Amino acid sequence: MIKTVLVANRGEIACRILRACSEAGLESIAIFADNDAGSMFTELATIAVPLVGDSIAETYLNQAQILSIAAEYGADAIHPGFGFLSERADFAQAVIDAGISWIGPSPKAIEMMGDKMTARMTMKAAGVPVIPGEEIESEDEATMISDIIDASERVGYPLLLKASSGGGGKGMRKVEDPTNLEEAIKGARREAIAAFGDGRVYVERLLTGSKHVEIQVLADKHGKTIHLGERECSVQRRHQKVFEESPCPVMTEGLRSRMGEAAVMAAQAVDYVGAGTVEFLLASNGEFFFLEMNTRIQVEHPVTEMVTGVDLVREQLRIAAGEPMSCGELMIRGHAIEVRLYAEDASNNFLPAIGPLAMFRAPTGPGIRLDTGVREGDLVTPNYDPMLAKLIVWAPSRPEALQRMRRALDEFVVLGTTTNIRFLRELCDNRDVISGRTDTMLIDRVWPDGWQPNHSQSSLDAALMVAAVSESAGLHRVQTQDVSVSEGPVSPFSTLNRRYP
Amino acid sequence: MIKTVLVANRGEIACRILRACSEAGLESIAIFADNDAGSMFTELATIAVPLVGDSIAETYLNQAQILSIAAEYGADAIHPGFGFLSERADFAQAVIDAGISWIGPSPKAIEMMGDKMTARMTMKAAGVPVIPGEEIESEDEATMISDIIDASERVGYPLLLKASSGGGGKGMRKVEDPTNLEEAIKGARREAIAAFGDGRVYVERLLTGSKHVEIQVLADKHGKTIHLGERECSVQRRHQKVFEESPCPVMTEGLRSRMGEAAVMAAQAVDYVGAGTVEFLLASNGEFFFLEMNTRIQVEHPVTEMVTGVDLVREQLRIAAGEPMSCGELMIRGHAIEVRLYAEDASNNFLPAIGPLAMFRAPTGPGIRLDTGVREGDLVTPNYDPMLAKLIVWAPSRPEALQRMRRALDEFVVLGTTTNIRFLRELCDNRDVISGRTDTMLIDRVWPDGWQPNHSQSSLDAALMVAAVSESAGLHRVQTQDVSVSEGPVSPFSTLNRRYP
Amino acid sequence: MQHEFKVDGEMVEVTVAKDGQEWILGNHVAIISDNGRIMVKQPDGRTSFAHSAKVGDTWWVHFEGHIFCIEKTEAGSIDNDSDAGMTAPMPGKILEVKVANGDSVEAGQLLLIMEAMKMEHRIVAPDDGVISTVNFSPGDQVQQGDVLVEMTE
Amino acid sequence: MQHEFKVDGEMVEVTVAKDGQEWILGNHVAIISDNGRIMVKQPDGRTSFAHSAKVGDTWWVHFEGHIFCIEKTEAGSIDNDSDAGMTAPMPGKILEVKVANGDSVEAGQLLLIMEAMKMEHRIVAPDDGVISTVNFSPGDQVQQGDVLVEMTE
Repeated sequence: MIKTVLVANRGEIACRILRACSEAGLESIAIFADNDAGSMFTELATIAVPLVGDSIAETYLNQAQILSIAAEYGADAIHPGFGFLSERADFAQAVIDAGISWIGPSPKAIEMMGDKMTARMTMKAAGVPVIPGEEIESEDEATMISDIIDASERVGYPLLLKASSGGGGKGMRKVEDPTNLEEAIKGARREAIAAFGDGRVYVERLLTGSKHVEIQVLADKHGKTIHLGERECSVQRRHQKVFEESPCPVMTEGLRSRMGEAAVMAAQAVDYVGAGTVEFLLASNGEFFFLEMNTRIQVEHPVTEMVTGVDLVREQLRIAAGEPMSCGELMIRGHAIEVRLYAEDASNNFLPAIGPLAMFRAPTGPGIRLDTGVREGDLVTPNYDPMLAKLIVWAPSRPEALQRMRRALDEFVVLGTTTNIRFLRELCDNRDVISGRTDTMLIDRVWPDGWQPNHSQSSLDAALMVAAVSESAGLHRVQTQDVSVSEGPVSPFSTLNRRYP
Repeated sequence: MIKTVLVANRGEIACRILRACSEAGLESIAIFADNDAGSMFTELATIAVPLVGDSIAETYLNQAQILSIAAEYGADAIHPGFGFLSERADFAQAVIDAGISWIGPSPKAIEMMGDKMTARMTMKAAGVPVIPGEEIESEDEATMISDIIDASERVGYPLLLKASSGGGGKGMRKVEDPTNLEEAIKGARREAIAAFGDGRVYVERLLTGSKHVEIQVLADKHGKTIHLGERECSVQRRHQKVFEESPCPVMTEGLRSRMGEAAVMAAQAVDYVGAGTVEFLLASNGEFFFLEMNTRIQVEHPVTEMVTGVDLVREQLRIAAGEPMSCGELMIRGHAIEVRLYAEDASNNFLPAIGPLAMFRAPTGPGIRLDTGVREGDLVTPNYDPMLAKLIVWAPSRPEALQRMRRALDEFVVLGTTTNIRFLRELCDNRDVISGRTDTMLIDRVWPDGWQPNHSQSSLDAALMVAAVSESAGLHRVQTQDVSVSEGPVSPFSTLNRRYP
Repeated sequence: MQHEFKVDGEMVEVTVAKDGQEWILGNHVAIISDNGRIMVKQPDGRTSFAHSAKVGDTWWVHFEGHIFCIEKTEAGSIDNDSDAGMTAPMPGKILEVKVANGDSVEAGQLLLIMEAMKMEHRIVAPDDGVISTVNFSPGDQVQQGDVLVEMTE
Repeated sequence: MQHEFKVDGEMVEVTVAKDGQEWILGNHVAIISDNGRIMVKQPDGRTSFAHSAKVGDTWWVHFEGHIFCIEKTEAGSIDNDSDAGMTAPMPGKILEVKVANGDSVEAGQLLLIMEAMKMEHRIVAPDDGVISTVNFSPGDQVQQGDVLVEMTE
């Protein structure tokens, strides 16, 4: 039995989980760093407890502090969300040792899948196809460089350097030819150390023209392990997914069942429990290769929820409480697309942007879901990941879903902070996106010299007119309440007296 | 082929249709009365054309004016939404005569179903069971009163008086015993004349303890007529639906196919084309009786969309354009509930309320859909129907849908105008609603002396503190932009000059 | 700071204290967030977020799914609202008047019928009493807040 | 009313006229709705709704799915912005500096690498030129807008 869930995360995924807790009738605890006081997710929990400390290491990554809050406030389960401590086997173990339910797989499963090199080897042993490449065991910089240079000859170009502890594109480098290899190794290693405290980097062949297709799996403690179909997440910039959909446009029933079987095998190989994702590269000839397994809920889980009708977070809560999963037979219906709204300048190499959300008006209407942790008036700071929201649409068919996404993006108004909304909107008009011929190189291929917005002179003129009218009429938007004491002195005493007339 | 759709409606349903047009790649024309300038729906159309006139009769019901706008702006189809002209056979005919596609069934079908007495007779002839009752042909008040008094002896009490041209509870009266009959007849007749210009009233037995269950049908011009399962809309106040769900909690496969068959038969009896709804009363013994057919899209259509995955408005557009419907086999998944948010005082006999939407913050998150035509800052006026929004939730099961609805209603903040949100929230905690033992008398049965909010003294105290803090801090919310010219004189000339530095 | 409010027919005097960013009342603490949100810390450690907006003299407060309309009144003023005066809930037209001056009526008795938003609304007596004034006749247009009928007890 | 704006590196002088509630520019008409919305009537009869918000000196405008950042400048001022000064796009830390004073660089050449939001970002030369000043060293913290490197052409 679980009664109180501590959510060891922030932002939109914390909101997602806290709402699921509230719907499941569970009490919830949010934890928040100083710079998150007032963030939306803190308002959705039964109680919100401040974290002491300035850096992420001192707050959201601070295992001891989080465990002591869990003990003090009586949490009997911890949901890690994604990122932060979600794939830290030592934290999962510490949670379990403290007598608290860990909403996720066993520490052993996290460990085996979390180290990308170990995962490759485990999968090879289990008979799941892996990408041609080589594990590199050395940790010392000089040895690593020479080992990788050796391996690169065997693997061939173009190749990918990947941090063994990596994720989210951090510590990853694409290398086209040997001249840039050494600089790339150094950069990947440095980024990996900064992000994960582990500089190990390995080499994989870069399979150009292939699709990123991943299978959602769910396993309960009653021996049931199922897959919930696939998501295609080929469209990526800087190895960050930006456009995700389900089903994959080229999927067939036969391929889905082969990939689903491989994913279930992968999960069973590590006695997996809970929700997880097995990522594959799908080559244009229909061959697929294991990439990695994410042992947590994923950013793009909503597209699976929209097409399968399964509430993945709710199932996570059920499974952690020892109940059997509630899913019946797999029933995939219609088409779902998610785009990730980042505070970033798509016209300038996707550099993260900051600023106030002076206006934040999300589109509404049937078939539209917005998962976000921000609202109008919030400030986008450089402290955390620049993802502001996930916009998800569902429609009976893929063309209708794309049409709905275009309409939704056109209606989405975010002012005060640069975002990639327009980039996403134009992506929906790309020929290959429309036909479903998406692969992991799409963005580089379509915009080799970077993307620039395609607005017409007449739109710009209209915008100039709007600026002139706004300026003339004094439409200076009030961003926050004017909080000032308006009258009289403030009493040091407080009372509430009723009198009946 | 349809290129440009004129939407002859306003508010949330106009928004719903205009968005569907935009997603279908169609141009759209909104028409709006003076007091709707600035309403949300006017912003979603390709062009918005003002209607001349003050009253509803002069604007949204003004057939000649609407047709002349359609001609002037090149509309090749008209979508009437619900209410207003949607069930006016003469308007449908005039549209068709003007060479414009009517997005709805034939004028003949509207006429046969629109007159409730004719519909009863048509259904009886087609073998569809109807409620025990009697048609009353007289129109003169005195004759009608005496005819109804005679008929009431045969029909028995309690009984319902219904306007033959009625809809939405207007011109309807429940009569418990003969003493109030005459006053009720007069009231029903007066209301019917005011609302429909037709005072004919007929009598039906009031089947207490029965459920209102309706079947959604869809028919295209290629000879395909299907049903999309049922909606239960038993929970009504003053004969207005407030809580609608699909599936009906007591539905069985067998009953659904029998009711579905009867609904398809009803549609085919009038050569129906487009989306329509056949309403039934379902008695506790499993017998069902035809109530009426709504020959238009219905307010509660979203619950069917959520469980079947069919976009009904999009199908309407397809069917009107002569295309076959795109629906495959009926696939009902999970459970959807809709509640109607009215600007009304539930604690005072559901009297309509007016005021500013000083704050209007809708709940968000997975499985939640809001269909609305208003936004923060809008004014609720007495000019139109007091429905502000429809909140729809979907979840894998009925208990989860109810939990989600509770969470959503708790998060829904509307300040400045009295609404029924709290009433709806407490409805979700009612024992009979939880168990699905809902019938059309539920509200009267549960709150025979009217509803009062159940807040605790401690919530009230907290609210008083919040008021005191708000007052002390001067949190006087700015409701609209301060629009005033801030500097310099306004030029009579306008120019735009570029210079390159 | 001291304020006087009227809520549910009751007059309440509320004095809140301030300590830094925190507003205090008994063992409740409130902190003003932006955009109309106010964080309320309850004695049991739970935090809730209230929303408030002022329209005219009335504070509308949303707290834990409940909505309260709290009227700000001048400190020390007496409650001279005549609750016995039945007012029009919204603009509309009088259809029927069922009582006349001097009639004794019982709580719940139908006084008049008005039409608004195309629906008929029944105005009933809130208490037992005697009708002292009837201000409108059938066919009259009324505005929101117009006193329709006055009663003495 | 006349305003001078800068957008996409271009200076534009805009004079709008007003007639009753309508603002006029050429054959475009704009009417101010509430809540930051502005209705724009285009010559072909289409109406669109723009949204605007001012942050600092910049008007952010949303129009038909496009977003424009339009800087309000003082009328008659000259554009003395040094586009050749590479500024920090956001707060972060300098990791590597690849150039020194006096170096000739080509457009697109890597000048330095900074870290922000746990990602590395490459700052490249916008044009060909000669480095005149390097303001930071590896390990330095920088704030948004700090000029990192200056160049002459």
